[in-house]
Amino acid sequence: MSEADSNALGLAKKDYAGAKSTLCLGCGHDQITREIIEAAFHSGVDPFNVVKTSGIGCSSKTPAYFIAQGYGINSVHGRMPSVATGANCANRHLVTLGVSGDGDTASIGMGQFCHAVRRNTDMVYIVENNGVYGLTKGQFSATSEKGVRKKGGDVNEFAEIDLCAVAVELGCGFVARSFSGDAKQMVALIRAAIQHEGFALIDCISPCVTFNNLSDSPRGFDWLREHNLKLHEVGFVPEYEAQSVDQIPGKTLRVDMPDGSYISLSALDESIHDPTDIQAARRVLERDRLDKGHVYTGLIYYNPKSEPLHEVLHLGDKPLSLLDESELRPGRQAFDGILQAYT
Amino acid sequence: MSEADSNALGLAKKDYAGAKSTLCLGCGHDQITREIIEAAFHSGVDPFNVVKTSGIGCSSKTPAYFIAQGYGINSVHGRMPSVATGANCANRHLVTLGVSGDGDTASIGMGQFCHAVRRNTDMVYIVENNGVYGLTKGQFSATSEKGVRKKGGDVNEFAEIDLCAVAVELGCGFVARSFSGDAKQMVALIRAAIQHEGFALIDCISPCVTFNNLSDSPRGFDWLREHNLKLHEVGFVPEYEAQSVDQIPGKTLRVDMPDGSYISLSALDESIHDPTDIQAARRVLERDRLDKGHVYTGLIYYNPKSEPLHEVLHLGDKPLSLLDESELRPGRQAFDGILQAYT
Amino acid sequence: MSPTVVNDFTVTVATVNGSGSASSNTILAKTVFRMGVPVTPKNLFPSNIAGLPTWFLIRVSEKGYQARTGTHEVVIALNAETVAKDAASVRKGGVLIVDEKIAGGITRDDIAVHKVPFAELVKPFAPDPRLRKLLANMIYVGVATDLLGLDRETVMKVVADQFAGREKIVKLNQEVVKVGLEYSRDTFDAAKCPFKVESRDLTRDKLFIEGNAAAALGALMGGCTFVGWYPITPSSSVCEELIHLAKEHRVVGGDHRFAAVQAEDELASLGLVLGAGWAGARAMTATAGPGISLMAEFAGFGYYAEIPAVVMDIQRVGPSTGMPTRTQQCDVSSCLNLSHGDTGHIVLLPGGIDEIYEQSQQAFDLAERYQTPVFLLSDLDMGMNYWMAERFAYPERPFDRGKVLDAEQLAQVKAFARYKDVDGDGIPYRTLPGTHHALAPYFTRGSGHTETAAYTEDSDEYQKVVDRIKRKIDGSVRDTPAPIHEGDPDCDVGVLHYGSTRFAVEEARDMLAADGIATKAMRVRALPLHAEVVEFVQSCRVVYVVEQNRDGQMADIVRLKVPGSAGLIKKVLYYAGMPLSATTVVEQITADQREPSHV
Amino acid sequence: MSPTVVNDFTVTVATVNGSGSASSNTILAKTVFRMGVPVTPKNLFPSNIAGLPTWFLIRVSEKGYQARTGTHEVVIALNAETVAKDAASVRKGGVLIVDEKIAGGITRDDIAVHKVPFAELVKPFAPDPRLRKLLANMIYVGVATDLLGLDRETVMKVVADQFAGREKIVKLNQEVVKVGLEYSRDTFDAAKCPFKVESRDLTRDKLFIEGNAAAALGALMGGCTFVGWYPITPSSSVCEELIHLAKEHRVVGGDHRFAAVQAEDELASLGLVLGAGWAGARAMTATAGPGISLMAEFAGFGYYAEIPAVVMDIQRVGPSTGMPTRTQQCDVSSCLNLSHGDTGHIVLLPGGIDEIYEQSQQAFDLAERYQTPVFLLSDLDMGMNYWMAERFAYPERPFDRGKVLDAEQLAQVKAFARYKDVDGDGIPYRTLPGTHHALAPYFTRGSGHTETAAYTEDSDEYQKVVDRIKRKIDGSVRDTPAPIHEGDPDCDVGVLHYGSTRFAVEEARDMLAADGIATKAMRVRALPLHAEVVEFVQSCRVVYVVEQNRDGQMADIVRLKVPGSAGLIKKVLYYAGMPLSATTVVEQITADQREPSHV
Ligand SMILES: Cc1ncc(C[n+]2csc(CCOP(=O)(O)OP(=O)(O)O)c2C)c(N)n1
Ligand SMILES: Cc1ncc(C[n+]2csc(CCOP(=O)(O)OP(=O)(O)O)c2C)c(N)n1
Ligand code: SF4
Ligand code: SF4
Ligand SMILES: [Mg+2]
Ligand SMILES: [Mg+2]
Repeated sequence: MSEADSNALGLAKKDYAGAKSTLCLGCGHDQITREIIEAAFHSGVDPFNVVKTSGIGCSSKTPAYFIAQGYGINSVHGRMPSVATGANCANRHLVTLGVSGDGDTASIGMGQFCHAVRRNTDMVYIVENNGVYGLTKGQFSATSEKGVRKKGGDVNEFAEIDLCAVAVELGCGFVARSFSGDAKQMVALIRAAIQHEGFALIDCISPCVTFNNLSDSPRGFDWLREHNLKLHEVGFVPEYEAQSVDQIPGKTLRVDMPDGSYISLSALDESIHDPTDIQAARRVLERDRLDKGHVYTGLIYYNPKSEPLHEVLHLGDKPLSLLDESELRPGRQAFDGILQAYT
Repeated sequence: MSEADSNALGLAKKDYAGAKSTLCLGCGHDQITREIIEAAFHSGVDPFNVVKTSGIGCSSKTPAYFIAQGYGINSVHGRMPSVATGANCANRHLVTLGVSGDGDTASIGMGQFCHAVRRNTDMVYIVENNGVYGLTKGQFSATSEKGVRKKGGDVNEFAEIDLCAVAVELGCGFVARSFSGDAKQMVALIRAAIQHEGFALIDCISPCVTFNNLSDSPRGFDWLREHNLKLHEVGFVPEYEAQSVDQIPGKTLRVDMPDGSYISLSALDESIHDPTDIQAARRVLERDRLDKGHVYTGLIYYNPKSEPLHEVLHLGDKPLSLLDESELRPGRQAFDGILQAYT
Repeated sequence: MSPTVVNDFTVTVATVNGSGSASSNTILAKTVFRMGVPVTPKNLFPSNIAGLPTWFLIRVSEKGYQARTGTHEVVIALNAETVAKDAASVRKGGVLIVDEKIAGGITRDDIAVHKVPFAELVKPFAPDPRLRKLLANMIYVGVATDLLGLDRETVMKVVADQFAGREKIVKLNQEVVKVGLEYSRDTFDAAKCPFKVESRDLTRDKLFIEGNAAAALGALMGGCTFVGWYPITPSSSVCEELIHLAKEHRVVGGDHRFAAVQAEDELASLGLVLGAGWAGARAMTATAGPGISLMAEFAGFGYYAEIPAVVMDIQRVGPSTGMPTRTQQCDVSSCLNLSHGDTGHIVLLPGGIDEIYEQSQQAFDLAERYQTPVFLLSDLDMGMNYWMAERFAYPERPFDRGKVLDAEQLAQVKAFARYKDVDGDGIPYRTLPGTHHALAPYFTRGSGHTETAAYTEDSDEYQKVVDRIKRKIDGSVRDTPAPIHEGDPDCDVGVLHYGSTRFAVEEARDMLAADGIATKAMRVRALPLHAEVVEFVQSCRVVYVVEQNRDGQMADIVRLKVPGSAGLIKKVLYYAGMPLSATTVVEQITADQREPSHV
Repeated sequence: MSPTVVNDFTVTVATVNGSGSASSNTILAKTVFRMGVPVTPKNLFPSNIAGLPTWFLIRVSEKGYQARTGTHEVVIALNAETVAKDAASVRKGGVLIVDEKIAGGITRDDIAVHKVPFAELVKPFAPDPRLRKLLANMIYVGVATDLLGLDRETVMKVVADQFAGREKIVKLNQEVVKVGLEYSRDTFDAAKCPFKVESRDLTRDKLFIEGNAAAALGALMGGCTFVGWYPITPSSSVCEELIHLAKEHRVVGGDHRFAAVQAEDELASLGLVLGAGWAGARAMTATAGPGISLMAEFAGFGYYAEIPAVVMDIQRVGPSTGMPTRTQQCDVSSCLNLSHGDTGHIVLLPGGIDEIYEQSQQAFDLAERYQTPVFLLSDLDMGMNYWMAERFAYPERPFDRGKVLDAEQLAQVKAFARYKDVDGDGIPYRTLPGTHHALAPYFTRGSGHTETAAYTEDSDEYQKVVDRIKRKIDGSVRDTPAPIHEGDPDCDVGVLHYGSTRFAVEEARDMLAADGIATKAMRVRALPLHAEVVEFVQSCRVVYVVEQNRDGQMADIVRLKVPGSAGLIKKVLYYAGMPLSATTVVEQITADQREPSHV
C-alpha cells in the first residue's frame, strides 16, 4: 500500500472524510469509519459514485462520518438491504457501501439480510458487531454470546446468531470476520470486498465501550486484543499493481479476483486457511462456535463465481435512472400491437 | 405402530379429524394433514391441549383440516412464529403445532423463523414446501431451486434457501427433511417432533399439483418418487412401548429422547446417518446441495440438550393464563416498598 | 311467454373454480363485445385455487351500464353444490341452463329450464376426465350462442383468438362449441328464449381489458423502470403483466431497460422502491391491504425524506386478511395517512379503466415532481375483471422528472440545498446519486434534518421542513386530476363518489332521475381534495357520499375539508364485498329522500 | 438587585450527555421535592449516547405548575460548545453559574455571573479524569445549594439515597457537594441571589416518579403476565422496569409468574402479545411511532380476530425516525385507525402520572373485556421525566377477565358461538386454548368468518361480524375513562386537551383568567370519544383544541364526532418537540381572542 498523498484519482485522504463523529469516545465504530476512508482512498474509489446506506443505530449513523462527497441514505431500522438493492438496480455503477449493526442486521433485519445475500446485490455489507444495541442503551442483541454478562449484571440467555455461518449457507460469495481494532486486516478486506462483484459480508467485531466492554466480554476491546486468532494475514493487491508483483512469498495463498486484482493470504502458523474451500470455511466457523476462548478473523469464504443481481437482471450499461421516454416508451406501432390484444 | 381403533386416551382416529379440505385434489398438503392426524392419534395427544398455528397460504389453511377439537389460529402471512411463541408462553402445556409454507417461512417469514429457532420455542414447525406460492398462483418462492422451470416457461434465477441448513446453523435441536408422499416417515418424524422439547423443524417437500408439478420439477411428485434418497428408515417408539422392546435389530441406531421414548433409525444401505453428529448433518446437507439429482430425507440433526424457551423463562407449572390477582399482585407491603423508592 | 329482451340482461355462470370455465366465460363476454354490444363480465371467485363455488356474471347492456345488477336473467348451472341456490336465483321469466346430472331437485315453473347432458356430449372428444371437464365448458358456450342468438362466426373467431397459436386446441374447442350449439338447436327452441343479443356498433374503438392490465400498461408508458413487489391478490397481475410487457418491449440488445425484483415481503417491496426512486429510477410497487399495512414505516420515511415512489393498492375486503377475493374501497384513510406521526400522502382515485391507464402514468410524474410516495387506489372489481374502456391514447408528453439538478445545472446555479423551498411551492430540488459535481452530494435521513440535509434536533429547523412538506403536498392539487362534475349545477341533491363506485352511481342517477329524483354528482379523483369539492358540497342541500367501506372513510375526509358540512353529508355505504349495484345506491338514497335521516 | 423570588423559577443545567450530570440534576430536583416544594425536572437530551449538548430544566413552582416555562432564571453552564447560547438564555436579573474555563466570552451585565473553577475543585478527589468529570457535577449541586438556599441536610440525604448501598461513593459525592457549597459560600454572596427555595409542606404523600415507571407498576398491578417488546426510545424503560419489578415480585419458588420476550422487531412484539393474549395471558408491549407502524398488520388482525392486547405508545417526534428524544402527540390518529381496512381501536390518553398508573392497569381489563388491542398513549415528556404524582392506590378490584367461558360454565350454558352477540353489547364470549370441553375449541382467523368462527366468504355472514365489532368498540365508552370537565359550565370559551398537554393548559387557563379571558376545559381521556365531548363542544362559542402535533389530529377527531363544530373548533398546535409551555398556549389563544381566525 503506497503512502502517497494522493490516489489514482488525484484525491487526497481528506477528500474521503465525513462529518465529525458524535459517537462515544473510543467506540469501535469510529475505527471502522477510519478504515473505510482508508480503503476508499487507497482503492481510488470515486466519491461521487459512492452510495452509503444504513439502517438505524450508532453503527448506522456512521455513513455520515465518511466520504461526505458520496450519497448517503440512512433508512429505517433493519431494512437497509432492500433500500441498497433498489438503489443498486437504479444505477448499477454506484459503489454501494452498507453499514449496519448487529441489532440492525441480526435482530430486526434478519429477513432482509438473508434475502439480500440470496439475491447477491453487488454491495459491501459491514456489520459493526458489538453484541448490543448501543443506541438504545445496551440491550443484548441476537449476536450476543450465550452466558455473556452485561454491565449491571444481566446475563444473555440465548445463543448468538453467527451471521457468517448463515451467509455461507445462503451462498454468499464473500464472507469475512474481522475486528475493528485490526486496521490492516479491515482495510484489505474492505478493498477486496469493494472489488468483489456481489454481496460481500464483513462481520466486524466493533466494541461498544459504553455498554459492552467488560474485560471478559467477547465483544470487548481487552478480550479481543488477546483472543483474536487471525486465520491469515490479509492483503489486497489491486489490478494495476498486480502486474508488477511477479512472485508471491512462501506460505502465501494468492486468491485471484475476476478483475485482475488479488487477495494475498499469508500464513501465521503452519496452515493457511483457504477461503475458496467451503468445507474449510465451515470448519473454521464450527471451530469458532465451539472455541469460546477465541474469535477467528480473516476471509472465511470466497467464491467469485456467484452472479451478482445486476447481471441476473441483465441491466445494461446506461443506468435505469438516466433513461428517458425515447428509450423507455414502446413506439406507436408496438403500442397498437399491445392494444390489439384487448379488442 | 398398533392399528388399534382407539388410542391411549380412548379416542378414535376420527376424533383427530378436521373440516373438509378445500385444497386442490392431490395437493401434497392434504397428505401432510393426514399424517398429522395419524401421528396425533397414535401418540395419544389430547386434542384439547393442541394449538394449531399457521400463517397464510394453501399450507397455512390446513390447520382447519385436522384436529377440530384443538384450538387453531391462522394468523398473518409469515408471522406465525411469534404468535405461536406467545401462545406457548401463556400456557406451556399446550402442544403447539405450526404449519407453514415455503413462502410463508422462507420469504416473508425468514426473520421470524430464524428467531423462533434461536429462542427454541417448544413447538413442531412443519414447512409444507412446494417451492411456489400456491395460494397466489404459482410465483417462485425462496426455496425454489435455481434453474427450475415453471408451467408457462419462467425460470427461477435465484438459489434456494435450505431451511434445514439455516436451522442447523442457528442451533435448532431437531431438523428433519421429508416428503409428503412418505407417510411412514412423516408420521414417525411428527411423533418424535412432538416429543422433542424445543423447536422441531420438519421441512417437508409437498408438491403443488397445480403450479409446480412438472415431471422434471424437484418439488413435483414424479421427480420425488424417483429421487427421494432416504437417509434411514425412521421409526418412533413411545416411552410406554420402549420398555417392552428389548432388542434393536442390527444396523439400527437408537436415538433416545429425554422422556424415555426413542427414535429408531434403520440403515437402508451400508451406512446409517447419525443425526446426533452435527458434522454428519452438515455433510448430508452439503451433499443434498451439490447433488441436484436427489433429495435426502430423514432426521438430519438431533440434539436433545437445547433448553426450550419455557425453561429459559423459568415458567412454572401453572400456566400464566390461569393466574389470578392473588397470585399476580404483590401484597400491600411490597407495594409500599416499591413506592418508597419514589419519595 | 315473456316479451323479448334485447341487449339488457345478465348471464350468470355457476361452476367450481379451477374447472377451466374462465376461458369459456371470457369467450362469451368477448363475443358480445365483438358484436358491438356493451358487456361487462364479473368473476366472483373464492379465495382458493380449485374446487370451490364460483360465479361469473356477464352483463349485457345496450345503454352501456357496467355495474352489477343483482339480478340473474340467464343462469348456467354446473355446480352440484350450489345448484339449488343458483336455480332459485333465476329471475322470474328467466332461463336456466343446467347440467342434467344435477337438475334433479329443480321445481321452478316460472322459468325455462334447459337440461344439458354435458358429460355425454363431450365424451367423444376426450377420454381423459380432466380434459372432459375443461371441454364441458365449451358446451355451454354453444348452448348460449344458440339460445341468446350470438353471432356464430364471432364466437368461433373469439375461440380461435383465445387459444391463438395452438391450432389443435382451437379446433377441438370450436368443435365442442358446435356440438353444444347443435344440441341446443335440436333440443330447445331458441325462438322461445326471451333474451337476445343483437349486433350493434357501440363498442368500436373500445378496449376490453382488465384494470390491472391497464395499470401495467400505464406504468410501462409512464416510464416505470423498477418494480419491487410481493404477490398478493388482487394486485399480483399488475406486476406480472408489467414484467411481461417489459420483457417484450424493453429489452434492447440483451440489455433490460427495467428491473423487477420479487421481494420477500411488502416491507422490502417499498424499501426496494424507495432505494430505486432515491437513486433515480421511476419505481413502483403494487399490493393490497395487508401489504399497505406492512409498508407503513417506509411510507413515512418516503414522506419525510422526500423520495418518489408509486404504490398501487388494489383494494380487497378488510380488515386483516378479510375476504381476499371480494372487493371494497376500504384503504382510503389508511393510505392517506399511512405511517405514524404527521403525514398526508397524495392519493389517486381512478374511476374506470381508462383513468387507471392515465393515472398510472401520471403517478410517476407526480411522485417525481412532488418527491413523495403517491398511492394509486384501484380495487379488485376494476383490477381483476374485464371492462370496456375508451381506446388508450399514446402519451404525447415527455416524462415529468421534477426538480432534478444535474452536474451542468449545478455548475450554473452554484447552490443546492436539498430541502429548501426555492420556488415558493414547497418543492425542493434534488440530485441523483452518481452526479459528478461537488455541490451535488447530500445525506438522506428519516431523522430530523435541516434545509441543507444536515442532521438536526433543533426545533425551528425541524419545523421548517415539516411545514414545507405540508405545503408541498397541499399544493399537489395543482397537478392531480380534478374532480368531475356531472348534472345540473342548480340541483341541490349531490352524489359524491370515486373509483369503481362510479359505475353504480352513474346508473343509479339515471334510475333516480326516472323516479323523479334529480341529482348532480361529483367524482373525486385525488386526495388531498380539490377546492371544487368544497363548492360542490356547499351548493347542495344534501350530499350522498357513496363508497364501499363500512366507516364512510371518504365522507369523513370530505367533512373535514368542508366546514359546516356535517348536516349535509350522508353516508351511502356498501361493504359486503360484491361489486356495488345501482339498486343498492338507489334504495339508500330513495329511502333517505322519503324520510331524511338526521346525521 | 431584583426582589427575591421564592419557589417560582427554573434552574437550567447545560452539559454534555454521558457526562454523568443526570445524577446531580436528579439530586437537585429531589432535594426541592423533599423540602416540600413542588418541582418538575425535564431532561432535554440528544439522540446519541455521549458527547452532545444536553439540558436539564428544574422548574420550582409553589403553585404546583409542572409545565416547561420557556424561561431560565438560573443557568448552570458547563458545556463549552453551547455556553454562549446558554449565557444568552438567562433571563434578565437571573443567575449564571459557569465553569470558569469556558466563561471567557460572557459579557452580560444584566445577570449575576458566578464563575466556578470546577476542575480545580475536584482535582484533590480524583486523579482519573473520567471520575473528575463525574464529580465536577457534584460541585454545582453544592453551589446551587448555597445560592438557592437548599436544605443542606436534605441534599446530603438525597445524595446518600441516590448512591444507596455504595458507601464510599456516597461519602465521596457528599464531600464534593460540600466543597462546592463551601466554595460558593466563600466566594459568592448567597444573600444577593434573588432565587430561593423555601421549605413548604406541599409534596407530602406525593410520589416523584417517571411516567414509564408508573406504567410498568400499573402493568404489574394490572396483572400483566406477558411482555413482548423491542427496545425503542422513549419506551424501553417501560418494559425494562416491568421486567425488573416482575423479577422482584413475581418469582415464587424459582417459578416465574411472568414471561418477557425481547422480540426481533415490533412486528414480532405484537405477534407475541397476540399469541399470548389469545391463549389467555394478560399481555402487553410498549413502543414508539416506528413500532406502531410496524404493528399495523397485526393490529388489524387483533381487531378482527378479537384478541386482547395492550400496546403502550410512548410518543416521540415523527414522522419516520424524526427526533427520537423529543416529544410530540403525533400518533393519535395512526393508533386510532391502525391497519388497512375499516378498523377503530380503543385508545387511552392518560394525562399525568397517576393516570398512567391507573390506566395501565385498566388497559388490561379493557383489552380482555372488549377482546381487542387497546392503545395507551403516553409521550416522551411524561414517560422519561420525573413528575410529582398523587400517591398510587393499591388496587382493590379483581381483574376483569371479560367474557371467558371455562369448561364448567360451558357444561352449564351448553352453547358457544365464538363471534355471536349474546348479550346485546356486541361483545362475544371466548374460551381459552386448553379448555377441556367439547364445545370450547374454535378456530381463530383474520379472514372472513361467521358467528361460529367458521370460514366464510358470504356477504351477510361477513357483515354481521364487522358490524358487531363496530358496535362493540363504540360501546367501550361504558368502561373507558370519561373526560374531565373543569371551569364554569356557563363559560363559552372551551379548551379541549389530553395527555401531557394538560400541564401547560392548566397553567395557561390560570394565566388567561388573570388576563380576563375565562375558559372552561375538557380533558379527553379515551377514544372513541364520549358523548360528553359533544355536549361540551356544543356549549361553546369557540373550542381551542390544544395538542402537540402538526395536523391537529384530535381536533379532527372531535370535528367528526360533533356535527356543526367546524366553525367552533380551533387548533392550538405546538410540535417543535420541546415539552409544551403555558405561554405557547396563552399566546395562540390570546391572539385568536383578539382577532378571531376563521376556520
Ligand atoms: C422500528 C424501530 N424499532 C426500534 C428502534 C430503536 N432502535 C434504534 S437503534 C436500535 C438498535 C441498534 O442496535 P445495533 O444495530 O446493534 O447498533 P449499535 O447502536 O449497537 O451500533 C434500536 C432498537 C428504531 N429506531 N426503529
Ligand atoms: C402480507 C401479505 N402479503 C401477501 C399475501 C398474499 N399471499 C397469500 S399466501 C401467499 C404465499 C403462500 O405461499 P406458501 O407459503 O409457499 O404457501 P402455499 O400456498 O404454497 O402452500 C401470499 C404471498 C398475504 N396474504 N399477506
Ligand atoms: S453506545 Fe456503544 S456503540 Fe454507541 S457510540 Fe457509544 S460506544 Fe459506540
Ligand atoms: S395451488 Fe398448489 S399448494 Fe395450493 S392447494 Fe392447489 S396444489 Fe395445493
Ligand atoms: Mg450493536
Ligand atoms: Mg408454497
